[in-house]
Amino acid sequence: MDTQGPLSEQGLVRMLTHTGERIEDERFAPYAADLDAATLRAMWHDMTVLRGFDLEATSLQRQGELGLWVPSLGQEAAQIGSGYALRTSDFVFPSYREHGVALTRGVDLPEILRIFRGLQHGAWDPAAHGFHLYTLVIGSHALHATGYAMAMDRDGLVGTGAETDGAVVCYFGDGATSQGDVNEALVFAAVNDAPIVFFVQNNQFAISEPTTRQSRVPLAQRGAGFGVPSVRFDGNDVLASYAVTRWALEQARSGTGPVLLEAFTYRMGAHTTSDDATRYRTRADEEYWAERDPIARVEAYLRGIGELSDEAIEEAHAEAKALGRRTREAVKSWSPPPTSTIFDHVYAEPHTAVESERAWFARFERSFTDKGAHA
Amino acid sequence: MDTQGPLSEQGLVRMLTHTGERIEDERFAPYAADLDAATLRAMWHDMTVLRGFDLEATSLQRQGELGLWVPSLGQEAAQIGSGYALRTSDFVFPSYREHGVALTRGVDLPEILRIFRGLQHGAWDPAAHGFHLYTLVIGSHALHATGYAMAMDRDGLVGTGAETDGAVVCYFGDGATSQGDVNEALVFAAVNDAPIVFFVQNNQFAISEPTTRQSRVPLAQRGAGFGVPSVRFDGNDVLASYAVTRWALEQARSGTGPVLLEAFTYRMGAHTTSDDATRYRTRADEEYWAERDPIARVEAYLRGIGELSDEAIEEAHAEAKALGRRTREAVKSWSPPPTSTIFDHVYAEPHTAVESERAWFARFERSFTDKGAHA
Amino acid sequence: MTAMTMAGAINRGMRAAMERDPKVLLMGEDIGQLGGVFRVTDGLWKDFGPDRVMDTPLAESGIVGTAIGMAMRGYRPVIEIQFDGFIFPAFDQITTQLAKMHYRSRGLINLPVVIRVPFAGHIGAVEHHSESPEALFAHTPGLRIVSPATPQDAYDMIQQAIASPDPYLFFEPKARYWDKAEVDEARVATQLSGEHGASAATAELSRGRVAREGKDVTLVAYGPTVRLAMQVADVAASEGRSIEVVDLRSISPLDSATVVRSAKRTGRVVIVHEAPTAFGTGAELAARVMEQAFFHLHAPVLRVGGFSTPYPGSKFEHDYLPNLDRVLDAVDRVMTH
Amino acid sequence: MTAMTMAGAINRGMRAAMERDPKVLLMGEDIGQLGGVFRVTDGLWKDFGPDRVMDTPLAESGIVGTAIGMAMRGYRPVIEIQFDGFIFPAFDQITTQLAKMHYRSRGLINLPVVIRVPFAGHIGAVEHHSESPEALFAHTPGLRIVSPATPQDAYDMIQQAIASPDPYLFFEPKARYWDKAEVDEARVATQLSGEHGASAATAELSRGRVAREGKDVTLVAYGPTVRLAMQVADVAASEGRSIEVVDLRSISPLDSATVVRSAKRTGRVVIVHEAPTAFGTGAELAARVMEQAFFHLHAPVLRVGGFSTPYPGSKFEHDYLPNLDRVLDAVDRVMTH
Ligand SMILES: Cc1ncc(C[n+]2csc(CCOP(=O)(O)OP(=O)(O)O)c2C)c(N)n1
Ligand SMILES: Cc1ncc(C[n+]2csc(CCOP(=O)(O)OP(=O)(O)O)c2C)c(N)n1
Ligand SMILES: [Mg+2]
Ligand SMILES: [Mg+2]
Repeated sequence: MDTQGPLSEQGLVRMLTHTGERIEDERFAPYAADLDAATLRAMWHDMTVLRGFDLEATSLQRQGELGLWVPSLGQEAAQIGSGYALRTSDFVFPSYREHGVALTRGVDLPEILRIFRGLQHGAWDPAAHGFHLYTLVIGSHALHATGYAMAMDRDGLVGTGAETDGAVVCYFGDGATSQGDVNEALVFAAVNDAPIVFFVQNNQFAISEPTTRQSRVPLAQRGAGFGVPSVRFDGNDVLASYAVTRWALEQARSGTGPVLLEAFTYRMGAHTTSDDATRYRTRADEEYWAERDPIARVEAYLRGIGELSDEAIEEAHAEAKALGRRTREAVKSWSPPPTSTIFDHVYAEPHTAVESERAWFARFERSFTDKGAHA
Repeated sequence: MDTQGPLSEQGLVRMLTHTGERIEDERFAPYAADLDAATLRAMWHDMTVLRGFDLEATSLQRQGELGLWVPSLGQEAAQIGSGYALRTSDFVFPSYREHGVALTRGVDLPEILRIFRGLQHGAWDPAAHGFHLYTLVIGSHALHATGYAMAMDRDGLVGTGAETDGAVVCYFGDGATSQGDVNEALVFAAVNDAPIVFFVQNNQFAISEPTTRQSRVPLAQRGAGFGVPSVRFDGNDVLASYAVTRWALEQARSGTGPVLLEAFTYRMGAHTTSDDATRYRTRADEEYWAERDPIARVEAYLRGIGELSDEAIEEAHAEAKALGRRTREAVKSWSPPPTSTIFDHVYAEPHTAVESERAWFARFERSFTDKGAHA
Repeated sequence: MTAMTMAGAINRGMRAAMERDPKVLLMGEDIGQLGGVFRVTDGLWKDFGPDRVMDTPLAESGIVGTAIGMAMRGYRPVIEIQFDGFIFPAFDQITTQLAKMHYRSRGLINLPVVIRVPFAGHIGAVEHHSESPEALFAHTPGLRIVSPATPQDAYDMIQQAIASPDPYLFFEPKARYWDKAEVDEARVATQLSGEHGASAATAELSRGRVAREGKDVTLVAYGPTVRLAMQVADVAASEGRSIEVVDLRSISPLDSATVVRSAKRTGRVVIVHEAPTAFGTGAELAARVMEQAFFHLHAPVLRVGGFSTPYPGSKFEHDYLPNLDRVLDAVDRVMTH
Repeated sequence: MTAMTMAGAINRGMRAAMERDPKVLLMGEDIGQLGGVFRVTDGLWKDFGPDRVMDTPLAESGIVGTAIGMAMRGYRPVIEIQFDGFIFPAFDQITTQLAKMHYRSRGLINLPVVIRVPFAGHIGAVEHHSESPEALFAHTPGLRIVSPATPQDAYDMIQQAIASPDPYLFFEPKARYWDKAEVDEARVATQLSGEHGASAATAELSRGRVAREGKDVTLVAYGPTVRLAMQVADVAASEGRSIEVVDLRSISPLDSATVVRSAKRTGRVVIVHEAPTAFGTGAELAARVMEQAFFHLHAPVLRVGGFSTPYPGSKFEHDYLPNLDRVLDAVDRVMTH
């Protein structure tokens, strides 16, 4: 077991043990104080529904309905907890695995699958949800997020104390911390006091590579190098995720500049449906982490304090099932629009290369309907 | 005055005050213990000669003999001090301002000017001097240096305790710390325990931008974010530069991995001969730093302890003058080789595009000698 | 009409854009107090302050990446890349992000970012300061690429690029920065204040111009080589040859229509650019002219560009780059058919 | 002769190179225990250990940059870029460093670095996983660029590229990874063990091949489109048309001589690649064929490539990329003259 490296539990803020006992954290307790049982139950509920959706998407991929799926399995607490800490005035830059955060931002989960069915690259209106599109080039969105935060500051949406104050949360993985762009984002955010929370989901793997291939020290330490305050927390503890993120957002919204958070969690599934995790990790490890399942943990806590009834559980599972059904129906109902739409939105204004190819393609297609296909 | 930012004097290791009094530094004193008066005088001598060369190059540029010059004015202590700490088994990756380090690596200074006369891009044999070519794309050589260090480790040249043990020193500026490549170099070096010393010459400016545009905290702090031990020292103190670099090299050669050093210094001249520093900094600032001149400081110290005679001073200046003369003569004597040489060394093996253009150009040139120029 | 250098014209054009639209801001290295290493932003920091003329950290990917984020909130960042050879660290942000965000968002996000790049050679500089990388960007759909050759075009085009909703690479021929000419400031101001100003501007930016009429050979150039092409036309005229010069102005879209029209009349085309000939703008143009004017051509389209070597030491740049002799030689060759 | 898939051939080729020369080492993301996302390095980590099959941090610039440093000490790094669309963060290191170091050092430093790039489309992937960026590198002198189309070539060419003293971009048509064929392992081994093995290898790597002889039209392809070209030739043959297929193999240098030779016989040329047509490899080749075979051509050289849009959702890739119908259409068009 790693005792001081990036896979150690060094300095983790934790509010809930893995068996569901509450523990006190003096520094962050105030930020969880408003979490009543109803809210916690709502979080648990969203985590449960999210997982159901995730499994459905995986099975759709297996059946050939999707080209790929990127499960968020095991990271539900990191995502839902932090998502609950956001408000409308905040803006999120996800990587590509933050389906849980998408849920908290009001994105209808099945819509995400348009991307993975190969229909389009973006699948929701970022402005409508305060939730940017997924970015697949690792780390590059960290700079967009920083620029967006700089612009919020410029727009007077920081440090006024009003409800309009906002901040950006930028999610990325442990692997992403090695990219130049992420480090440049820390530079730009720091010198501009940008209102941004860099949220590292350290799920211990970048595909097959353990976090020890990216760093010799815990990733939260990265912030210090740039003068950015940082906190490491148990990413499988939805309370800690909520409280620490709330704290970080308050910092950022107040105008003191960026904060870096590391949610130490575990990718319970494979990297994607194309991946085979058995090639690089042990059953024992998976079992160890299965016992630290983020949903089971808060479920145990809620049950322990008598705030989660069998009916509520049944209801949530039924809802997950219904969502699964709706997802499956939706996915199968999507048929691709005409090919000619590939020429749309390359530019906002007409561009002769695109327009002439569009015209050529229309003639080409007509030539088939006119006189039958060539081959 | 900056009290905790990147322009503060926070945590600077210093062994010589700016008026030339010796001060003790418990941690690094042992690494300066071998510095007898003769060696210190040799350092002072090299710094003096270097400055003379620098001024000559500037004047050659003013007279149109060079396209550009990049002075090292004010950074002599950082460069000569660290250069003296190197041994043959080490290897240096400079940026483009390390003429002082070049001197300690046996590069004949006038040769550098071949680059600035527009004759060629590289002007010495890196292997022969343990001193790589200058790199003009900011920060990109930090990765080469890291790879080179990884290869030294692989070649058994680290951690054996023998004289063959070596390390890499990679020099770059304060501005370079913002580049993705420099941060990626820290990542790669750290996870591979590469024997490398990252040597930041913080001369307070990246052209016109003060270091506060690159960081909110002292640059030495950057190392911590990557788990790389770091030290900040007075870069105008040649003793500190020597001692701290020696320490760092011993760390790196021993196999414990990278070290980051920040030499806090001041660029006494303009960025290059194309630059006009009066546009962005005050006379007062320049005067403040003129009083902290790295050469004057060690000169005062040596004189104070009776180890620098008037004759030695005269001799050094005469030598600088002679070097100046030799430089001027050399530069003026260089005439460009035939244009056809531009086709050499594009590839190590023949490439048809290059060879056919080479042949075309030869025919084209012949057509003029054959029948007189066109226009 | 006011006399301006090209650098001055770009400076005034940016000033006009900043006055017209408070969302326009400048980003780059040393563009503030220093006014940029070429002084193209001279005086703007003083008049608009550090929030609109931002000295950024030394990281090109960071500059383009944060500009994208600011553009997402309605800003119109105008970036200065200090020298052509330093755009490559930003290549990923330009290629995979700036170029594709509008497409990725199915039109929901516009990124009106202008990247100014002082480019090309002839200033006696050290390595990496004389590159011509325009073709590398032209191969990436989603970007628009233009290059002015005169102070008037520089003044108009920078404002049109800023006004357009699409991302632009704006290649400034740095060796021409100090060329002076009279500039009419009114026309572009009128265009941009019109109802469909941005559309009109974008459309106009997409078109090349016939810089000189002629009937024997069509000589195509852009940016730094337009002046050379005009000189060639002069020399050729004195030898009794009539050369039509087309200043492309736009590389993406590439206004091949104007060239094809000319080629159909002259039957002979020579293309001149500083970038290495191989895989350059000339290749695309030659291929298109052939596709569209094949049966009008008397000779193959010829290209004169930099050689297939890295940019050599500046002592060699006159021979490395297209020069009067080499272009005249190509004109001779197309005329032999 | 041994039956191999293309992925298997590259794997075995690398194994042979590693056995031949202890300085050969592999670098990349997930190439160790996992064997790479396409399993092209499968088994090598187990047999050669983590020092020769290095799982690197997730940073492409870092990978190429550190490989350059290792090559300076005599190593021969073979890099795997996980997918074509992720090479762009390394663009600066490739363009300004890897390509230019030999020149900058006036021949003192060789950088025998091979960058393997699984490229092109037809695997139903999400964004950035189906790009064809080869032309972007071909415009930069100092790099060599090749792409195999068959298991035999994959097996030979990877070893030749590793043996060559120059830096290579090695574009692997990922949709063809699972195509199987018999491979002769002896020939390249003999070549490389010869006295001037590396020179012979480099020279051979620079040449294209006529994959099928014909007399009406020259159809040029490389990497992923070679199979398509062969299919087109089959269909055309059934319609009475004789198509010669040239597999370029090398993009830099571009073996235009082979194409020109063929073009002089057929008088008609069509070029097919997956990259967007505009500013692609086809442009350069078309321009050269015109320059060198103008008076032999019956019709303009035509190009069939990806459209001038970002790579669309994978549901559209069949229509976006050159396909049988589009190539046959181009063949029809050149035949009308
Ligand atoms: C620039 C770039 N390089 C490589 C990839 C391929 N890739 C996709 S995900 C991934 C691992 C990412 O790991 P991490 O950042 O930890 O995020 P996680 O997937 O674990 O959430 C890699 C290498 C990519 N998408 N972008
Ligand atoms: C990638 C890149 N961007 C921009 C430049 C232009 N440039 C040359 S030196 C310099 C400032 C460098 O500052 P610093 O790193 O502090 O080094 P110093 O010159 O002060 O020694 C800049 C911006 C460059 N050479 N490379
Ligand atoms: Mg991860
Ligand atoms: Mg500096």
